[in-house]
Amino acid sequence: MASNLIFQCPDSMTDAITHYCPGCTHGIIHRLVAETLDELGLRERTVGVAPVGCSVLAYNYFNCDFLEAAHGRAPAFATGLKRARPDLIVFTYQGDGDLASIGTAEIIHAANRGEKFTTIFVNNAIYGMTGGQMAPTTLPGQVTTTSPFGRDVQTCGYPIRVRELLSALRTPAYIARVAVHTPRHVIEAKKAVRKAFQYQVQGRCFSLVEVLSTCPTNWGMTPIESTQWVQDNMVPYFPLGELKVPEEE
Amino acid sequence: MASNLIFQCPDSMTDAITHYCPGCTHGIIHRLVAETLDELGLRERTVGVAPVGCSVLAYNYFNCDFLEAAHGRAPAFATGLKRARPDLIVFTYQGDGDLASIGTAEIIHAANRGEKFTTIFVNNAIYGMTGGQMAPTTLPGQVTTTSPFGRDVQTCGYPIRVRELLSALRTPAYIARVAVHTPRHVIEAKKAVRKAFQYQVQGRCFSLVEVLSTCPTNWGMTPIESTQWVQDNMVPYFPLGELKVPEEE
Amino acid sequence: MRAGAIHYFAYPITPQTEVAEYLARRMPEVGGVFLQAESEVAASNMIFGAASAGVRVFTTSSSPGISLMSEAMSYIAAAELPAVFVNIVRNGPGLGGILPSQGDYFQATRGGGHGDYRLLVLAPSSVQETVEHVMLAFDLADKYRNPVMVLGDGLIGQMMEPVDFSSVPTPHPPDKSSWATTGCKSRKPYLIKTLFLDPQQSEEHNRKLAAKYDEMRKHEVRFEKYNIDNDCKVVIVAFGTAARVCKTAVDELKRNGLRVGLFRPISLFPFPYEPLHEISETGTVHALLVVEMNTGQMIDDVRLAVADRKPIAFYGRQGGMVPSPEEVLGEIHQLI
Amino acid sequence: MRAGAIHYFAYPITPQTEVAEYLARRMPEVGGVFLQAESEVAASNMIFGAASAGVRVFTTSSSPGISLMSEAMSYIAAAELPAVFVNIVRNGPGLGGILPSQGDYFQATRGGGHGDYRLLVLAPSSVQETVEHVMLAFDLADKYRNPVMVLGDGLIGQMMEPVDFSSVPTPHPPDKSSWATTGCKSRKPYLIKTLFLDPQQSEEHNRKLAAKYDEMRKHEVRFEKYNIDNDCKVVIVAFGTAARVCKTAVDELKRNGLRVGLFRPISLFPFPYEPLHEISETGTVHALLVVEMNTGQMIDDVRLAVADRKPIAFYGRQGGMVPSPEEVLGEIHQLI
Amino acid sequence: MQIEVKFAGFGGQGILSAGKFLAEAGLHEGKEVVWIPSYGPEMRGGTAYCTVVVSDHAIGSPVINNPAHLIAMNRPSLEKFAPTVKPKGIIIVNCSLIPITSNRTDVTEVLVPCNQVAIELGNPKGANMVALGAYAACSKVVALDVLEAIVRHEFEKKPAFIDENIAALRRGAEIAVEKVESLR
Amino acid sequence: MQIEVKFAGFGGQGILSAGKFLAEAGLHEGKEVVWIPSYGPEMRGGTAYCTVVVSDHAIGSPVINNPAHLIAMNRPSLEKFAPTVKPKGIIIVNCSLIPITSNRTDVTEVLVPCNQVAIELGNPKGANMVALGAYAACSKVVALDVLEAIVRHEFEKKPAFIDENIAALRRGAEIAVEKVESLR
Amino acid sequence: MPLVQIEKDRCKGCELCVRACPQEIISMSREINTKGYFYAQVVEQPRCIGCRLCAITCPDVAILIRVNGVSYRFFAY
Amino acid sequence: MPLVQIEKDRCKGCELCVRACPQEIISMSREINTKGYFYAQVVEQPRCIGCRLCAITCPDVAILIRVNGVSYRFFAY
Ligand SMILES: Cc1ncc(C[n+]2csc(CCOP(=O)(O)OP(=O)(O)O)c2C)c(N)n1
Ligand SMILES: Cc1ncc(C[n+]2csc(CCOP(=O)(O)OP(=O)(O)O)c2C)c(N)n1
Ligand code: SF4
Ligand code: SF4
Ligand code: SF4
Ligand code: SF4
Ligand code: SF4
Ligand code: SF4
Ligand SMILES: [Mg+2]
Ligand SMILES: [Mg+2]
Repeated sequence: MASNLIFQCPDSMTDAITHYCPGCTHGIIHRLVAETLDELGLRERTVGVAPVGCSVLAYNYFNCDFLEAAHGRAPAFATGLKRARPDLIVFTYQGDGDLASIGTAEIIHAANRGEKFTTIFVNNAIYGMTGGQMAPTTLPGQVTTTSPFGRDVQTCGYPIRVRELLSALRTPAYIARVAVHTPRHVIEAKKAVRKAFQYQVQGRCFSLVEVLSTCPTNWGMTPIESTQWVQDNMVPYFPLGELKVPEEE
Repeated sequence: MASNLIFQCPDSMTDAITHYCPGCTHGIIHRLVAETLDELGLRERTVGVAPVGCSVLAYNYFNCDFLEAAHGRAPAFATGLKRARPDLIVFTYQGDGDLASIGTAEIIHAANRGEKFTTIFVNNAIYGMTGGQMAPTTLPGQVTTTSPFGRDVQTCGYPIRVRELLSALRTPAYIARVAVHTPRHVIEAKKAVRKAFQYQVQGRCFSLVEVLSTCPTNWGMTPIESTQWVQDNMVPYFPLGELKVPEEE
Repeated sequence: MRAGAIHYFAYPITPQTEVAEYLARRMPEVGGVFLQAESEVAASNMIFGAASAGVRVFTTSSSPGISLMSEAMSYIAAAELPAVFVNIVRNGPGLGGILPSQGDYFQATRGGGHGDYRLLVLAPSSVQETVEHVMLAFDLADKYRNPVMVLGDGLIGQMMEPVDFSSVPTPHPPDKSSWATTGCKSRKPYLIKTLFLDPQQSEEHNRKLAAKYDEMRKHEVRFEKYNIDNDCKVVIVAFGTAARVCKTAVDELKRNGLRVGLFRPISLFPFPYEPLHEISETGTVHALLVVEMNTGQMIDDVRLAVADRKPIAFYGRQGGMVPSPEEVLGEIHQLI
Repeated sequence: MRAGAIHYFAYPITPQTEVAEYLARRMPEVGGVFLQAESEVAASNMIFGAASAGVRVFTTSSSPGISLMSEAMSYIAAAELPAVFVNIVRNGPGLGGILPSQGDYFQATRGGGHGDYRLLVLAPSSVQETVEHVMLAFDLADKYRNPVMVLGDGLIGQMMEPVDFSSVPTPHPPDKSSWATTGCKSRKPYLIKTLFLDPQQSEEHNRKLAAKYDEMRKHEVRFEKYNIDNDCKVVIVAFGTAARVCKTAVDELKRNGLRVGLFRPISLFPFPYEPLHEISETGTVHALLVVEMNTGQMIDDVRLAVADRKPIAFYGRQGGMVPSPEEVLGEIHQLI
Repeated sequence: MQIEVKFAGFGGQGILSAGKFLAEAGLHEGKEVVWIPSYGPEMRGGTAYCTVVVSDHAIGSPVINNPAHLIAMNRPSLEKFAPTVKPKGIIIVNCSLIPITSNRTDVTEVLVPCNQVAIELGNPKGANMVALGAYAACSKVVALDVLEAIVRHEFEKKPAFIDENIAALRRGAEIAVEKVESLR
Repeated sequence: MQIEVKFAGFGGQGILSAGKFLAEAGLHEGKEVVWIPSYGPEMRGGTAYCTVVVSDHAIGSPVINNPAHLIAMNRPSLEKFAPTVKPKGIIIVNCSLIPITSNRTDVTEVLVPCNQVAIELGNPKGANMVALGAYAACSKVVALDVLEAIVRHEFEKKPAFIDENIAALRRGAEIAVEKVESLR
Repeated sequence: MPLVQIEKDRCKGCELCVRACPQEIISMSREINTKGYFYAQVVEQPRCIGCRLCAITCPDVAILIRVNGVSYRFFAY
Repeated sequence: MPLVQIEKDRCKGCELCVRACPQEIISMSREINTKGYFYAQVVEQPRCIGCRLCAITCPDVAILIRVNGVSYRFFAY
């Protein structure tokens, strides 16, 4: 009897070894997107938009057309691209510094215009690439290089919940938050990513999946500790689940 | 018996005749702010920040220190100013193009950091100064020079409700929406403006009052028709009232 | 044809609105997209995204808005994508005003964004030429895969002048299938990026860009000589609106029997150094007069062309003031 | 003293982080505010707001971030406010990389924002000098009420070198009560603005700014002559890191008995045209060599200084490559 | 022949559109034409003006310091621009809002109560058209019926405005003719 | 005297901090010192290196194409930089991860199994310290006890790290001394 | 008795005060002011109740109100 | 019987798979790979139930799983 592969690298991924740190869940999130492109047969008509952040090199790992945007501007890029070629499947992959700080205006307006692309929003509560500065999503009390005594909500405010913020817009959209720190969460996350792309394929709406991710390096933890930290600290502040589905309209 | 003034120009206003079009309610909103500064005795320690928009010349009408910000950046200005001199009373006065379009990131982050200044947000559903282009707050179907067939929610999305969007942030704030199209509404508006400044005086929180305003010129209506349009079209989409008060926390 | 369609993303700013609306209305083959962006930053990055798909793109703005686009311009040049920027310059710096100015000459020809890149810059001096330059800009942008800027000013921007469309070249968008990111069906994935972590590769990329700019210097120099012949005593150098004003002055001088010519750079980058140099070497020329609507920017390029073999005088107006022919005459009389 | 406190607003970007942290840690009188902004656009406008209150302000960034600040820079210059910008230049254009470069010379000296304004630009070539320049920048910014840029590069930015703080000048913030917007108690309201709708006023304002830049040209020219004497055969012109490399080359040449000097512009605006011109006039000098970490930007200024009386050679590395002393030696040998 | 005319008044008086109509009419008559607003709609209030140049040959400098003709719709405009008008020029003064005259003796100065006339015609916004009609009649730069055609074309989509604006043009022209004759 | 040393390996191996310790030690000994990372933390993975220059006099060009010494922590680094080392230089090879040698006969090449040693010491992240200790012992650019003092200072706030890192330094030094002697 | 003064040359003729007045005693003049606007006028001053609604609604601070007797400069409306 | 293959040189030693495996049959080697990481190994292959949790959680696609018999390449997890 032949031996069958039941798990392997998706076609939509190259076999390059990523530059991500050991245990960094950027890698899992990449795979979920790639599997979805495979499963929905979208690879050949997909264009990905990379952010500036640790995932700036995402294009080395995805086996489809890719663009590299300016820091925070991926949603504007994707808007231009998708408006020019509505037949393409377009997604942006953005970190929390990229999307929730410098790129705030771009994501809000893309979501509000109902641009028909998909955003994978990787929230690791820190600026990974630049060495661990405070992000808009850094938790209260969390130590970073620019909040050495822990984020002080009196001077820096509370972390921004992107899912909730975007859901406050009236334009129909699919907006969900998931996590990938345990296999069970990965399985849930996959469903959300799939749904997000399906809405795009149907030309329905803007879709965004916020994924709680780890940054063992800048959190100063082991990968295992990091996943625990997601569970203990991030999930309570950033509740998981869908907050907005276009069917509501 | 001496004759007493019961209504006159507030001390915090100069007696220059404004450049605003006849019936434009920017003038009323100016007066409400100036009266508040008078009443709370703040004039001499207040610095206003003017936007770029029809109210760019606000500084000609206020009798206090004033800055003129770059388009959309008044909240960043105010942040710098207030952080440097927390003893000052700082307010920004911004239009909907300024605040809700180009300046989206700045207002969201200022609100989220809980900057202790006050924003008067004048929502007239259009870009007044540049001649009537579509604003993020332009109503569905509303005709503007860049939406000649009426705002199409399929391609431009629904109008942004700034009050609701900012209220989705977790950081305590005072956020209210008022209107000035009838005397009764002006009276309510005044209360909200006063409260907003009071919170600042107490060093409590960020405060923002969204004021529904008219633009007879670019709406192509008489002033009276404009006030009716506010009532019939804006108020239903932009409900009035406080949405967030710091006491909740 | 999709590739012929023109996609336009912009944010309102006076005085570009008129031009934008005019161009959008008149450009014959518009079958593309118009979208009002939330800011100039977004508009310029939408341009970037759409250009990646191989469609023709342009945006229009005015000085402060152009400053906000400078990051994206640098990126677009680095990514070697064709895109057209129209800057209807207004008086600055800062918010300034909405009056005509030439204060963005340096920004257009040398600065703006970070890094070693250049925009190809065209400076029309009439409404007719503006329309022609925009069409030409699309072709040049495609040819060099580099952003092209049309540098007008508020006066040209708001002037109403008849336009003859028969002389506007028809566009020839080239085939972009060798790089446009439109899905990797039956080919390898394409990648459009500007990150070069390896210094060797980065240096190579810089040199490739530099070589392209050299090509432009060879092939895209454009200028106009007006009333320049072998016995000119003074040569005026001016571009755009200032040149138009100077033409009237030159006509007037001619009527009075004075031999003064006008040299009008049309491409500001590449600047017509050689032709201007040659003219300045003419024996009869004993001085040049640079006229600009700023405090002296193009004069650097004139000096680079002429070295200091001939004296170079400057006349400038600022703040939205346009020099009048009479003022130019006055300056000339001082030189003769 | 409040006015002595330094307020710092910035957005993270490599390779400025080190400098920022270093300066913030070491600057003795820091009693001010540090706030991480949501973007460079915001950071530069926070600077603007805080500067209006009369406090000393600075921000640090690197190339792409500086592009995003260019609108604000133009505004700050127009509003005549003192502010310090540190640009730790990285290789570009676009995202480029994080390696040292001098690709932003044009942007710093002539472009960036829109309109007729200039930054005063200082280019240190060691960590020590960087610290000194930043302190000097605060004083110059206050003196001229104009933004001052310290233009470093990733190499200086990331280099660890001992610093002698005793030679760092103590700051002398002037009294700003005649314009700082701190509430109008017992005086007329102050207004800080950049809008000038009236062309006369706008022109006046432009001329006022231009006069200030002329003042800088008179008083703020800074440069270093290294091994330049009356019998130099070749003069190298280089700034920042490139100059440091060239010094090693000059030392080496000296050991070999070759008479080569180095001219290092320290103020890039105002550029030391006069002193360089004089040196180039020295009889023994038969060529100049410009060394830059870009494809040739400062060379324009060198040519403006020298005209074409002496041949000017260029050696450039790009993309984060730093020329080595050996390469410079090679170039010199070709010239001698 | 080249004629330059400056329309000046305050924002909201329809200065720019009156100038535009004149320019369109010139174009329609086969002339070279340039229309330059002093500034766009970015600012309201304050003084607004536009310059229209109508010429038989290509137009050089669009910068006109000394126009041949001036239409002054409010007092500051008259004070500012009257001294710049070329000798033998024409000045139309909206005497509804301007209690003074230019004091120039080397020009033809025609006083037209534009606002009053417009109010009388039941079209208070039509003062600019009254002025334009008066100007066309005095200067003969373009024919009145060409102007009328332009008005018809411009208001194609708002036919209600056509008649009242044409009435304003005509009334303005009539008054001007009377006044000019009385000046003789 | 001026000594240039290049530390090279991949991101995460502690290359930059090992170099920093060396530079700090040089400073502490009153020398002129320059430490230049190849790039900052913006990118992880890939090859990372830093250059440290320690000198008795002011340091000119910080650009060192031909270092006197090299510490190669992984194979690509050795392949890339070994040919650039000056004759009579020193190359420390982390033979835990590098199965080859430089093939150069004009330099002193010392093979140190840094990772193994670190693992044996129960401090798998300490491979960089092993290498640093080995290097200091071979080159004598700085004294071992000065390095130890720097380590103490740097980990002031994390005292748990002090002992294990000093142990790694010492063990590296011991091995190097043995190896160098065996080379004689 | 309250006295309402409308400053003729500040008025831009928007008519908001006309609509606001509960006593319907404000109307627009048939004359224009120096800016060319028909301006607002109080036509039946004696019927004025001093409610200030006209002033509250005027965008151009063109209306001034006086009374004889006690009054408060800072009123909470 | 499911066969789990861990590619030694792709593994970065994060140990997430070790924690994920319900059968507790993955552990870290005492050797390092060419990148210097202790890599993961399946130590009791026969007890593997083919649940794929290890692979699902591996950030580096270092794990490949085979079974004998019918299987689906696209599985909805
Ligand atoms: C205009 C600009 N500003 C700043 C940077 C520097 N920068 C690069 S990535 C980054 C933030 C990365 O954080 P995040 O988006 O959260 O991604 P992560 O690395 O955490 O995945 C910053 C600030 C830049 N490249 N460009
Ligand atoms: C960077 C920049 N972009 C665009 C403009 C042009 N501009 C001036 S005001 C304005 C919008 C005004 O609309 P809004 O903020 O709604 O104010 P309103 O005039 O309606 O009160 C725009 C786009 C500018 N001055 N600067
Ligand atoms: S720095 Fe953080 S986010 Fe970036 S690759 Fe490493 S662990 Fe992942
Ligand atoms: S254009 Fe609109 S917003 Fe601006 S002053 Fe006129 S009516 Fe008011
Ligand atoms: S105070 Fe009241 S009653 Fe008197 S005029 Fe004004 S609105 Fe009318
Ligand atoms: S509300 Fe004011 S501006 Fe309007 S008509 Fe009345 S008095 Fe005049
Ligand atoms: S498939 Fe399941 S049982 Fe088998 S090794 Fe992986 S996690 Fe363990
Ligand atoms: S999860 Fe993957 S990378 Fe991590 S230890 Fe297991 S096999 Fe290695
Ligand atoms: Mg992050
Ligand atoms: Mg508005």
